[in-house]
Amino acid sequence: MTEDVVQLLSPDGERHDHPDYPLDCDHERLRALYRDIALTRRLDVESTALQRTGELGLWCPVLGQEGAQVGAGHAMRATDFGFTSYREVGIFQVRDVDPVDLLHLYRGVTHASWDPHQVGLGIFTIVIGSHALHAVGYAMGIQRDGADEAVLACFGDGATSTGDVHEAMVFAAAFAAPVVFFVQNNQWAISVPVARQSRAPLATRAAGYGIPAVQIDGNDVLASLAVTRAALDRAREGGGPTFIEAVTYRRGPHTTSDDPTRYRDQAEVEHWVALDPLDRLVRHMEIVGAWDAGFAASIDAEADALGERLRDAIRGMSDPDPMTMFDHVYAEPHAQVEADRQALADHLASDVAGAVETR
Amino acid sequence: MTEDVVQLLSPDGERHDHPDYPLDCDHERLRALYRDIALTRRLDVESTALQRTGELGLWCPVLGQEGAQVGAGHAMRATDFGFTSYREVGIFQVRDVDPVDLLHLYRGVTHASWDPHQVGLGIFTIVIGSHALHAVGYAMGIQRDGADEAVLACFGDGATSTGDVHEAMVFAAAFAAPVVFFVQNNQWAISVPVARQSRAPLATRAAGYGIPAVQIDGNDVLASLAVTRAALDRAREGGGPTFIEAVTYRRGPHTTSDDPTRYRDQAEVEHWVALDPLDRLVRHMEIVGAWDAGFAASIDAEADALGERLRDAIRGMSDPDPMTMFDHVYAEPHAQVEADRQALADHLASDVAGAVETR
Amino acid sequence: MTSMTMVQALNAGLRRALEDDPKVLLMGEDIGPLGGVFRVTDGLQKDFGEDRVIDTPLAESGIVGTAVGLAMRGYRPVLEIQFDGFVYPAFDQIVTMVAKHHYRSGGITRMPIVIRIPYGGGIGAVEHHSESPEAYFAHTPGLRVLTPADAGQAYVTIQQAIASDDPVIYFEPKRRYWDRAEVDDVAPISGSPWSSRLVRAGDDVTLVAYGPMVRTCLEAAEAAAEDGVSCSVIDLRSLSPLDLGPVVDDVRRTGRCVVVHEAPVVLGLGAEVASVVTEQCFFHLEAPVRRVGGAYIPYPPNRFERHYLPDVDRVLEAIDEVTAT
Amino acid sequence: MTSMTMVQALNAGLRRALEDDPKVLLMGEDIGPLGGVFRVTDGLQKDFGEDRVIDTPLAESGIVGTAVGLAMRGYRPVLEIQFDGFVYPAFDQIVTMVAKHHYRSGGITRMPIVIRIPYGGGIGAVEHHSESPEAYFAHTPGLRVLTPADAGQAYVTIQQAIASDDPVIYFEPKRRYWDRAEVDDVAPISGSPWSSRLVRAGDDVTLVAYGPMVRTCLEAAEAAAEDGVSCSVIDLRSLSPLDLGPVVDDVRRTGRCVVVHEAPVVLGLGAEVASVVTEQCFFHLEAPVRRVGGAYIPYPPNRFERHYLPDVDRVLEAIDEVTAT
Ligand SMILES: Cc1ncc(C[n+]2csc(CCOP(=O)(O)OP(=O)(O)O)c2C)c(N)n1
Ligand SMILES: Cc1ncc(C[n+]2csc(CCOP(=O)(O)OP(=O)(O)O)c2C)c(N)n1
Ligand SMILES: [Mg+2]
Ligand SMILES: [Mg+2]
Repeated sequence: MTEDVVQLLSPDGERHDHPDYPLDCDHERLRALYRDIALTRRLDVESTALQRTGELGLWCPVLGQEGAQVGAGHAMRATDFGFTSYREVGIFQVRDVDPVDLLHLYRGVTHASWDPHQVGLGIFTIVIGSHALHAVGYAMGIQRDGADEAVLACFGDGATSTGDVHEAMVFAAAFAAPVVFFVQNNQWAISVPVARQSRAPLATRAAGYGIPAVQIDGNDVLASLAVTRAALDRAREGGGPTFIEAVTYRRGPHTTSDDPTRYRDQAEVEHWVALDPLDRLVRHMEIVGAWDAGFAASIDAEADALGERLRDAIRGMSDPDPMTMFDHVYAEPHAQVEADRQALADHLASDVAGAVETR
Repeated sequence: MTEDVVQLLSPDGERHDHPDYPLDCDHERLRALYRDIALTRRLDVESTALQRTGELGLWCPVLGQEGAQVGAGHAMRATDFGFTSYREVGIFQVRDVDPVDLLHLYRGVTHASWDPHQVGLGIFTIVIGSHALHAVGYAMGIQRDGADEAVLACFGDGATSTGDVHEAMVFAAAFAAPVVFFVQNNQWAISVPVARQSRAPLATRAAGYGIPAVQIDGNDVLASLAVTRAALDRAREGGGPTFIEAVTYRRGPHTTSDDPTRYRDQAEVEHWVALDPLDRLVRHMEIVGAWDAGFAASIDAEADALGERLRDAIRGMSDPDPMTMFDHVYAEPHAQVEADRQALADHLASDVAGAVETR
Repeated sequence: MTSMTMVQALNAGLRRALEDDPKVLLMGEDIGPLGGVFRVTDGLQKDFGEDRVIDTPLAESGIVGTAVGLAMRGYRPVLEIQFDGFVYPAFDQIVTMVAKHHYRSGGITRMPIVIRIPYGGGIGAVEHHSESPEAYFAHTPGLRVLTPADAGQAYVTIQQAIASDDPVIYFEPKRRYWDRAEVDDVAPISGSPWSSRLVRAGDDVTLVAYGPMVRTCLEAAEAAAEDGVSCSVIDLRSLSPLDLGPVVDDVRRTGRCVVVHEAPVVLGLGAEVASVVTEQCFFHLEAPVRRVGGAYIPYPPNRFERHYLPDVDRVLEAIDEVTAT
Repeated sequence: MTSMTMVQALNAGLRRALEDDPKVLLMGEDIGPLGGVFRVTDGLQKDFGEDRVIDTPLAESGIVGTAVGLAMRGYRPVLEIQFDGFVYPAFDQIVTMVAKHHYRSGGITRMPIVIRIPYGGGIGAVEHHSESPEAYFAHTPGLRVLTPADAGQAYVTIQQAIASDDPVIYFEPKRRYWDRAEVDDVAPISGSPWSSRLVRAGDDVTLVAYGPMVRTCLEAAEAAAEDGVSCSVIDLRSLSPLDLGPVVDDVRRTGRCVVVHEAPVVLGLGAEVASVVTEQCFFHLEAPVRRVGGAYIPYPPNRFERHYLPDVDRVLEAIDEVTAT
């Protein structure tokens, strides 16, 4: 029903060609992919550390999925737009979202800190599946604008069970919307294995809507790049939606609050360590001569600088002005919000509130 | 992806065999099928007439879909359970739901009038798609009881777009629940053609969940009987869910409030008149010698009696006791309901309420 | 001035909005060739095309969710939910996404979405077709909630709702759909819809209502006048924000207040009105604010509805009670 | 008596319900091997099997909708919604199906479903993890709504909720999950949960709260006592039905009332409490009922929550206000 799993780069770094997904990848592009995966990985490590020391409330690790994400990110044109969940750190990296902005969110300072129009990514959504519909609606807008753009909608294996993802596929098919559904099947939705969400491969869902589907090796950054690019091209050309299932694995906990030892074997994790997306890219770069010690060191240095910048920006960061929590509830003035804003101002000015610290 | 459309009875009444769906249908069964279709059709006509004269608020005609419904109804064992929408009048007929009960509902006297446990049918659901989940849950109960029973879940082409139908298929597949999804694709959801719900045949939806699917000629009562029976058998034997798409047509308006001339051509309706499920059954019965004038006359008489009974029961029927509207909000006493009940009693006893008639 | 039913007024208002702003889109089930089950969108797809008047698949969450994306892209979607009882499948998209998106985005992304919902009972409909879910939405920060009481209000406020950069849940009182009024469809739209309106001035009791119950209260005020009791009637019009200033001013004069709606009394809008009026008129009130509304039961089969819905007699009874002290 | 956290008390209560009635089932996301994200179901799948403690697909409407079918088949499903902000996708199934089914069926089909929802803020969570949506459900006839204030209450009322033949929305105050109390896990369960409880008796002001704010009010009462103001504290416990009799009795003595919750004040439970108390204590009230609760904004990023959530100081401020007149 679906084609076989598309793989352009085997775990040992060998390059395969695929008739439907030709890919010319020069050394510069390989280095850019390496950089994005490596920096994503460093951001992941640093953020987890900041969470452990209490500077962040939470972090959602991405270890193991960076290949799928960075490939998809590279497939997007600057004018394309993406909708993600919390997990797509690799795509935020590619689209140049300032990681400090991301951490603001996990520190509880904002709900979102980037300008979607600037980076071409919607603010991310925690309520699983709901943004798939936003992606389709945005794509319907592109259609009406007659614009040469497409949308990437990222979600997880768990999300495919939600009514919203289904309705998104129904609408996308009905209106032939220029959207690519990019599912990272990382085998787990917190503690629930993908088999509980579906007995058939997730990619087989698409045919029932009249949407073509491809299953890719989600730990192969080149397959992700080539297949996603082809799908986005097709969408821009009026070919309608495509469904991509990137078969990958979440090697870390679901979030820093999770304890995966309760529900899965370490052996399973080990299996996927051997399929690591960064390792195979490095091997490939070595084979094709795109790899050298100087380059690796420069990325390490960049990663170190990133870590330092994050720690400096986040550690001991002061809390926001309480009065700003009333900002932007509405675009136009709303009497109740104004009244409540005034009430807090009065309270903060009062004796009782002054007593907070001492009580 | 799906097998070809299963047809056991062609429009001219010829019988075909199908390797996967053998069917032995004796004269008695043929007559029973005829009777159920004919009585359903009469109920439809009588109810529409009662609506026209203001005795009912609404009626949902079923003309053209009786073959699919009566076949599926006959496929159920007495111990099987069905969940339907408002449209499945033919199944209510087979399961011996008193048509007067059905009309109570359209008269606005009750929300439901039959005992689900007695007739093996849930009270019907107007909120499109939502009962598909109830069907799956009920089937999960059957599993847990270890009972030799199965569930039939009926809904329309429009319903397939809802998140609830999707989630129902996800749960049914995940738990291999003994449920048969029976979709009547009558080509329209009020004024919206099925092409707006799906560009692919609806039956192709099932494969993506790992659920087998069959498309049947929905105007062929024998195909409906044979295929639904096979699917229910499979469910009872632990084989899990099946998805059946009955391709049929709603020849009447969506409801008595609808005006189909606004959105479809009469020519389309004529096409389907030629495929009528009752006509082809009669032709078949003539061919096999199961038809005789006396039988036809006896059913006509039964239909006439039904019409008379309906008119007698509904015309000028008095309104229910207002105080009973507080009954059954909860199974156990609830103080607020009791207070409100008392308030209405007081109001009805008061002078002001007495003035209602005169004002 | 043109005599119009509320359905015609809404149709004219939508037409003008479509003409005035190419970013305005209509979406919903059966709003195209059929013109909606109440014909509010009659003729609009023919005149504005299928790209702007969109018959959607049967999926309410899908309708609202795709509208969120369209709004992000700069469109102003106006959605039709076919009946009150079918809005709940879209509840998550409405309260989690539509209501919060501008706030979550730090003010960057606006959500100028209007969700039209025919609501309320009194038309002898089958179940799920007569509900009054407005309190759910008025309790949800981030949404605005409007409901017109007559054709004239409908013509103006539907356009104002569409022009608002905030999301608006627009409740249409379906039992008043066929009431006629003179509508000024020539003058430019002016004034703010986010305020309540004094629709009748009186001295003894302040009646507060919105949507379908405004007419009921006007009729009750008429009847009460015959008995020598003079009532003000205030149409809230906007349920979020609630503009209770005029109510408070009036009650400070009359000392008595009755608030009327179809939704269940428990946690209905009347509870908020009563609470605020009591807070702000505590020393002026001669009697506690009296709430008239639905019982704590699901909407009953329609043969019960005349006993379920507030009517002139129940309002009069409440007037009697508050004037008894 | 055993010292337990609220999480442990709920776990023990669920365990006992599973033992007592083979028809009791648990369903939810991650409630199996993981034991739920808060570990409320820890160990239960191991002991009662996958058929009775069911890890579901990721679909809230599916969880509630299949529970409706299981209830029709005679089961008593106890559902876990992982966090407050994720209940909305199931809203239609809850308000349209679960709430109304017994009524719609004419009393034939019972819906003994419990929907457990960890709710409220104060734990520094990311968005959608700190909401207080109880008013939506308390406004919905057909549902019962319970919320325990401490471990002892949790142990008893979760079992009573499961034993009820009506659907119960069971709100668990997640910020109190780790508070310990002595729990009597031996005595048979007795008493009715559908009533409010006087948890502290006082003379000057009646404080009304539920769930997480009961402890806050007790602390405020303690502090007020130091200032010479004596407060009663009443835990509503049941939000549907609301049992305001004890509140009315108390306010008739104290003449002053403050009602506290985390949810937005507008159309929150406080509006209903204030309305009823005013109706029934009109001539006893010395000051209008004061409502303390959330502002009319979405739940803010958690670095704001200490300014958003009612705390001892805001309750004291309200006590000052009602005693000023
Ligand atoms: C509607 C909803 N229900 C439940 C949750 C709680 N939750 C957060 S993440 C998650 C699992 C998501 O799994 P998947 O879609 O596979 O994405 P992944 O985390 O694996 O990237 C769950 C159940 C949620 N965020 N939203
Ligand atoms: C959730 C929901 N949305 C909208 C409606 C209004 N409505 C009633 S029937 C119908 C069309 C249903 O089409 P289909 O599922 O094909 O069933 P059919 O009427 O053709 O048998 C619609 C939109 C509804 N009842 N429920
Ligand atoms: Mg996953
Ligand atoms: Mg149909």
